[in-house]
Amino acid sequence: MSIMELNGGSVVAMVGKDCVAIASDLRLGNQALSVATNFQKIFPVTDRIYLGLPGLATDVTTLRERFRFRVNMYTIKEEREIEPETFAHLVSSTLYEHRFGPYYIEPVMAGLSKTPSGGVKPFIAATDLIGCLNFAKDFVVAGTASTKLYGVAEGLWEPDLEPEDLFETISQTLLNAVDRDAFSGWGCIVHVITKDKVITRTLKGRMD
Amino acid sequence: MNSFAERFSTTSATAQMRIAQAAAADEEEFDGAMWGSDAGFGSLAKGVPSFSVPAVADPTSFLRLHTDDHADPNCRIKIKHGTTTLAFRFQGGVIVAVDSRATAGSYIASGTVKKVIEINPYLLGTMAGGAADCQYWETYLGMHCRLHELRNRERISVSAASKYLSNLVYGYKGMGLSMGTMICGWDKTGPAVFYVDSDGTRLKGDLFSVGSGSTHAYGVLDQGYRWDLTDEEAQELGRRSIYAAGHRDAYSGNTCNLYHVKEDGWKFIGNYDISQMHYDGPGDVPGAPGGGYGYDIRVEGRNSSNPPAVAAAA
Amino acid sequence: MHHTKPLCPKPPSNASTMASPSIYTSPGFNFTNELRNNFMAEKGLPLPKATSTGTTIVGCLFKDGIILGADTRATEGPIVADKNCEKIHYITESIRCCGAGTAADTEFTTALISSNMELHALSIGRKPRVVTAMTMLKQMLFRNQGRIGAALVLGGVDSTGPHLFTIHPHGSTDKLPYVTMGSGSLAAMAVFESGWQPNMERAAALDLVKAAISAGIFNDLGSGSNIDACIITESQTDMLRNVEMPNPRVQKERGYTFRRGTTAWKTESVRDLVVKEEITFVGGDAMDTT
Amino acid sequence: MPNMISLAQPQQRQFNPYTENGGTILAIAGADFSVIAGDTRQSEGYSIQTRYAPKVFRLTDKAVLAVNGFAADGNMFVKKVRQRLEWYRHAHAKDMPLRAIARLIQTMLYARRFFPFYVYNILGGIEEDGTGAVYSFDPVGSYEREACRAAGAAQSLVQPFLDNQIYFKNQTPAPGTSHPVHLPLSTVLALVIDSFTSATERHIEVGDGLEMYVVLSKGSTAFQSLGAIHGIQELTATEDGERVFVIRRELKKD
Amino acid sequence: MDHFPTNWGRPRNDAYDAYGTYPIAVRPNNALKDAFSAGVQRTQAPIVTGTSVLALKYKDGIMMAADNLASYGSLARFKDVKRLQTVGEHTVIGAGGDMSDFQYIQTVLDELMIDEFAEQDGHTLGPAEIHEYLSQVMYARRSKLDPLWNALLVGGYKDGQRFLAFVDLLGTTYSASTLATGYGAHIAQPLLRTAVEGNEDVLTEDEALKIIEQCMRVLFYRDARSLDKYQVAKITAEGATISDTRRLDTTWSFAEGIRGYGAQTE
Repeated sequence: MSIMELNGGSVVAMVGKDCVAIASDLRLGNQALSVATNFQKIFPVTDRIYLGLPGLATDVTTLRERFRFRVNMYTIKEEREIEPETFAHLVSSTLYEHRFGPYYIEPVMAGLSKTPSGGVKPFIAATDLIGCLNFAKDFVVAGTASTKLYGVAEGLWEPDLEPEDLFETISQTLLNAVDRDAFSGWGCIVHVITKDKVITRTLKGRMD
Repeated sequence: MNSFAERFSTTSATAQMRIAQAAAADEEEFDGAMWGSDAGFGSLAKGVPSFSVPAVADPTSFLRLHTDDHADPNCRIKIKHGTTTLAFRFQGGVIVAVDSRATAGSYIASGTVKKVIEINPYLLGTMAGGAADCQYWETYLGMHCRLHELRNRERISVSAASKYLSNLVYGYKGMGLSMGTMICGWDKTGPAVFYVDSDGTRLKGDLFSVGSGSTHAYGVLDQGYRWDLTDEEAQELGRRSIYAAGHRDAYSGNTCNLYHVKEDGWKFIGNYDISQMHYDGPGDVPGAPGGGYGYDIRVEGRNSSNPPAVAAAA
Repeated sequence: MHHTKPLCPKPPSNASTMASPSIYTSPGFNFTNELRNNFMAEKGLPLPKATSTGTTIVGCLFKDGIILGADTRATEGPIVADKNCEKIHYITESIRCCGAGTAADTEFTTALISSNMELHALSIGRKPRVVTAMTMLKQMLFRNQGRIGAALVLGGVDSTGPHLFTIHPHGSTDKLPYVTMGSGSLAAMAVFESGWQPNMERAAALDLVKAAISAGIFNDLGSGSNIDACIITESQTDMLRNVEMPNPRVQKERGYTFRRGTTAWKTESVRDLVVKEEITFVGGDAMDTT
Repeated sequence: MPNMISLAQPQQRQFNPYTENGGTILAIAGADFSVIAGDTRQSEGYSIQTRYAPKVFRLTDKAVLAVNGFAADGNMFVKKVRQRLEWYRHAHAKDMPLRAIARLIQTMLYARRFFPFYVYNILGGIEEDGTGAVYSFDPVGSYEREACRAAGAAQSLVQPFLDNQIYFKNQTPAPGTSHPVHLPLSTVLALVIDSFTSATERHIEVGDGLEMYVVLSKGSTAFQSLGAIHGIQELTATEDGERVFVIRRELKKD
Repeated sequence: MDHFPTNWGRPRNDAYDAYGTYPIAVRPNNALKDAFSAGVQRTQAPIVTGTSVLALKYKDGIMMAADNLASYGSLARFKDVKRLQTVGEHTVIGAGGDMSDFQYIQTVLDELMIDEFAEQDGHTLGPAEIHEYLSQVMYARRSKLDPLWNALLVGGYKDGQRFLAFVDLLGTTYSASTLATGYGAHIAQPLLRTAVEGNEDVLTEDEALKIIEQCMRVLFYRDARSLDKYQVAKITAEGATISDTRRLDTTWSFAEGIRGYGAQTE
């Protein structure tokens, strides 16, 4: 068992048509023992950026606070809301700072960035635990179920899904992936971010 | 001794033995048993089947090096693992309940494993540990139980069957077999449960649970167990215990298989989805309380974040 | 065994950084987690793998300058983490650097050197030289004793002409007319060894680079997807992103859109991001705004 | 300083009799047919050894075996199974039934419990009652009958996708309807192809070519849908009624 | 019993001698040795080794090549070793890896061919049969954990069929239109595949020879255990022939322009 499997947990993010979705499971484990089934791993950064932090639970809490602090400082200094691209680099450099004593977290982020014409552009990204950014055009995954998520997402994802269709695709991807992973599952939560609202749903997932 | 001369001479005693061994090894490949219907089990007359062992000084460390281990994920040969099983004796017979998950590392290799092995109409064996070890040896045990019947014109006792299994696997102690099984049945002495494992332990008892989820199962089992349980209560207790293990233990889950052994042999009671038991309960079965087993389901409207009106007012 | 900490530009701050009043903590690496991580490693919990680029990266000289090439696959063990990543990094306008090895290391090392080169250029007031970038890179990597896992191909054109270097993780360098790095380096080098000539034409050299990268893509499992190339001459730099895409995903046999309502969910909450303003008048008549 | 842990490591490090040759296999059972598929890349480390090395083998007209793991063990194992089936044919004047082949494979694998074949087996075919069946094995012989199973390098990528598309796991059926128990052959073949193209995208050891064996029971109606498939080849050898076909497709080669 | 599932299915930690407390004499690999034991020591590591062997299919048959070097570690020890060998009339085998094991294999094959000849039944072993035989021998030896430390290519032409296949010390076998062992698998195989794949039925002997020569040259440039002396075997309908030793012409002129490894210019 590696450190990433100590507490379990998985996150996936997907791009849709003018929307993005990010979803995670809800398990907090201590190796094989499931301790909690309502452990949040996805946190809002701004109205239109959500950040998922799968990995070691103690670092989930630490990094969540650390990013909140850094984003707040950015907002105060710059007097504007942080854009997803900028935030991705903030995450990346925060993790790389700890290159030789890393946080055991592989962040996944999803957001909508503003275009000059006033529209929105979907944005997703993921990094490894030392901050190597991966800007994908389709989906990004992380956590103990990552290989399973890659397989299902590669099969199910299609371009230009409407918010409601994207919800179905990301939910089915996550539910079926975590059902094949011993350390993820016990319920799931999905956030679909659109131009004017964020829809959050908890899924009826397997409880074993 | 001069090993060089040894190796190339054909008259020394050891060389004679080597030739005999080689002939025996060849025979293993081509003997009549391979043709017949007893497949790879060999001829029962010849005793236990033979196994190839790697030609190294220490075969045990060889196997250790190449089969999987949580501490060394580089070992490539992943053997499927079974997990929570339980069996208990009560006035109405024996209840046997198991989950159905097999894991290889963190990957759930299967959710439909049959962990109750039907040895014959009166004997059940459970499966925890290496799935192949349990399947193979309990099938082999079944053949011997049948032979016992033919020789003695009566069914083998649970005690004798379990002892036979225990003696079989004890011969391989320390070589890497892993099997934690309950042999359950009904014989002249009434309902009987024996725990047998690959270390050679054999225990008679009322109540056993084996596997990584056994601690969770024991928790439920202990507080609900009485000798005078009704059949319905006993079946419900088995289901409920497996649910508890499936819910909390990452290596257990998917479905629960429930068997009931009575005087006229065992009966398969049902297969219950553990997640469905969490949300809705086992369905319309005798003994079920109705409603889901899940903590969050049972306390809906009565938990701290959403307390009942009376508590809130107080 | 306890290994010595790598030297960094400035020792890590001793204060617990959470309490630091500035978001700009001291430069260099932060070692606050090291004690804890070593403890966990001793407990038998191995360190997870970082994304690495199996990679084929190449560079060669031609008549007018340098061509660099790279594949675009990033892997995590046997899994493809990124199908179209960029491995040719910007150093200055006429110096570029391909990276193989630990992906984050190549990314941040080249970014740091790029920034230092910019500052250097401003302070000396002319176009910086390729050897300067090479020296900065090798010194940084040597200082870290191979712990920064970056294997680089550095190429560019400056006032002294075109230059092509390889830089290994421990800081050793090489200067050659054609070079390859990464897990596909043998495949790519075979192509160079059989096809490269001095003073090649631009088109022929580009074809050779493409052939070298293709050899990596189709023969080395660590390399794959598309071909990136970068042509640097005295006067101009052309970054040819995805100059060839020999591995498009085929059309799927079926569609996989689900019927809405397929997934069972328990609770829903909707956060409205449109700020609705409703004016409620309190206290007497509305203000006369005319 | 010598590391204490290294002293406790097992001996016999000089020669490792195993290697891993990549690739993925999968099998799906239908009502009266069975599909067994595998990619054809054989690799070691980061090198492609060959772009065409079959992993799926026809045993009889009603049984097809897919092997994955260490190629030398796999080929040897198939050879031994075929030998045993040949002997059975001589002794009983008929092909061994699928269920019996499955048990035979178990005992053959378990005979090497202490020096395992590093092979993941999937057996697909038609049972004596005419239904499609899939049996999956671990390297030391534990087995079960299933409706679909993926094994090999990309098993964790493919299996959850099949759970969703074959078993309809986590899908609520539209009100008033229910999910089909068995999928038609054309759908199954499409899912197999999509599984392998997806696995090729994300797993470096999967690719080059795809071989899909189709076993049809006596008088199976699924035969009609096979006619339109290009490059299909029939391998049936007996007149028993079961039929075996192979379909080949290209996969990405990077 | 250990109830933690990931510990199942393998010898238990406590059954294994974790602290090396075995009596020294019975510890694995510490068995009694006498004066002769070194003489019969099994090859557990290769000693005198040959490097790559290359082979490809072309219009008329199979072409195979290997250089003449046998190295002793990093020492270029024997410079006139023949690593290609005809077996019967239709087959050539080429070997990389341990040369003593290869010589043993040659002996075994000679015996096999004599036995087959003695049968006088009109049958001769073709390349496919020889490859099958070799793969069984190699697999059997690996199963005894006493491998023949070689990677072998078997090429042949019989009954109008070209045959080309590989077998190594583990018994792993495969077949393709181009094959290479050792470093050749990494360096020459990409060039061979580009040149040959899809052209197997078009390539003439001259073209095939050019490809082989080019690959041998690149290998000599980049494989430190290789030599510029090599032999080429050709197996066609006319039978198998192995050429005399040839010499590669190589150029190193590009090196004249190189100065140092960094900032040096003179």
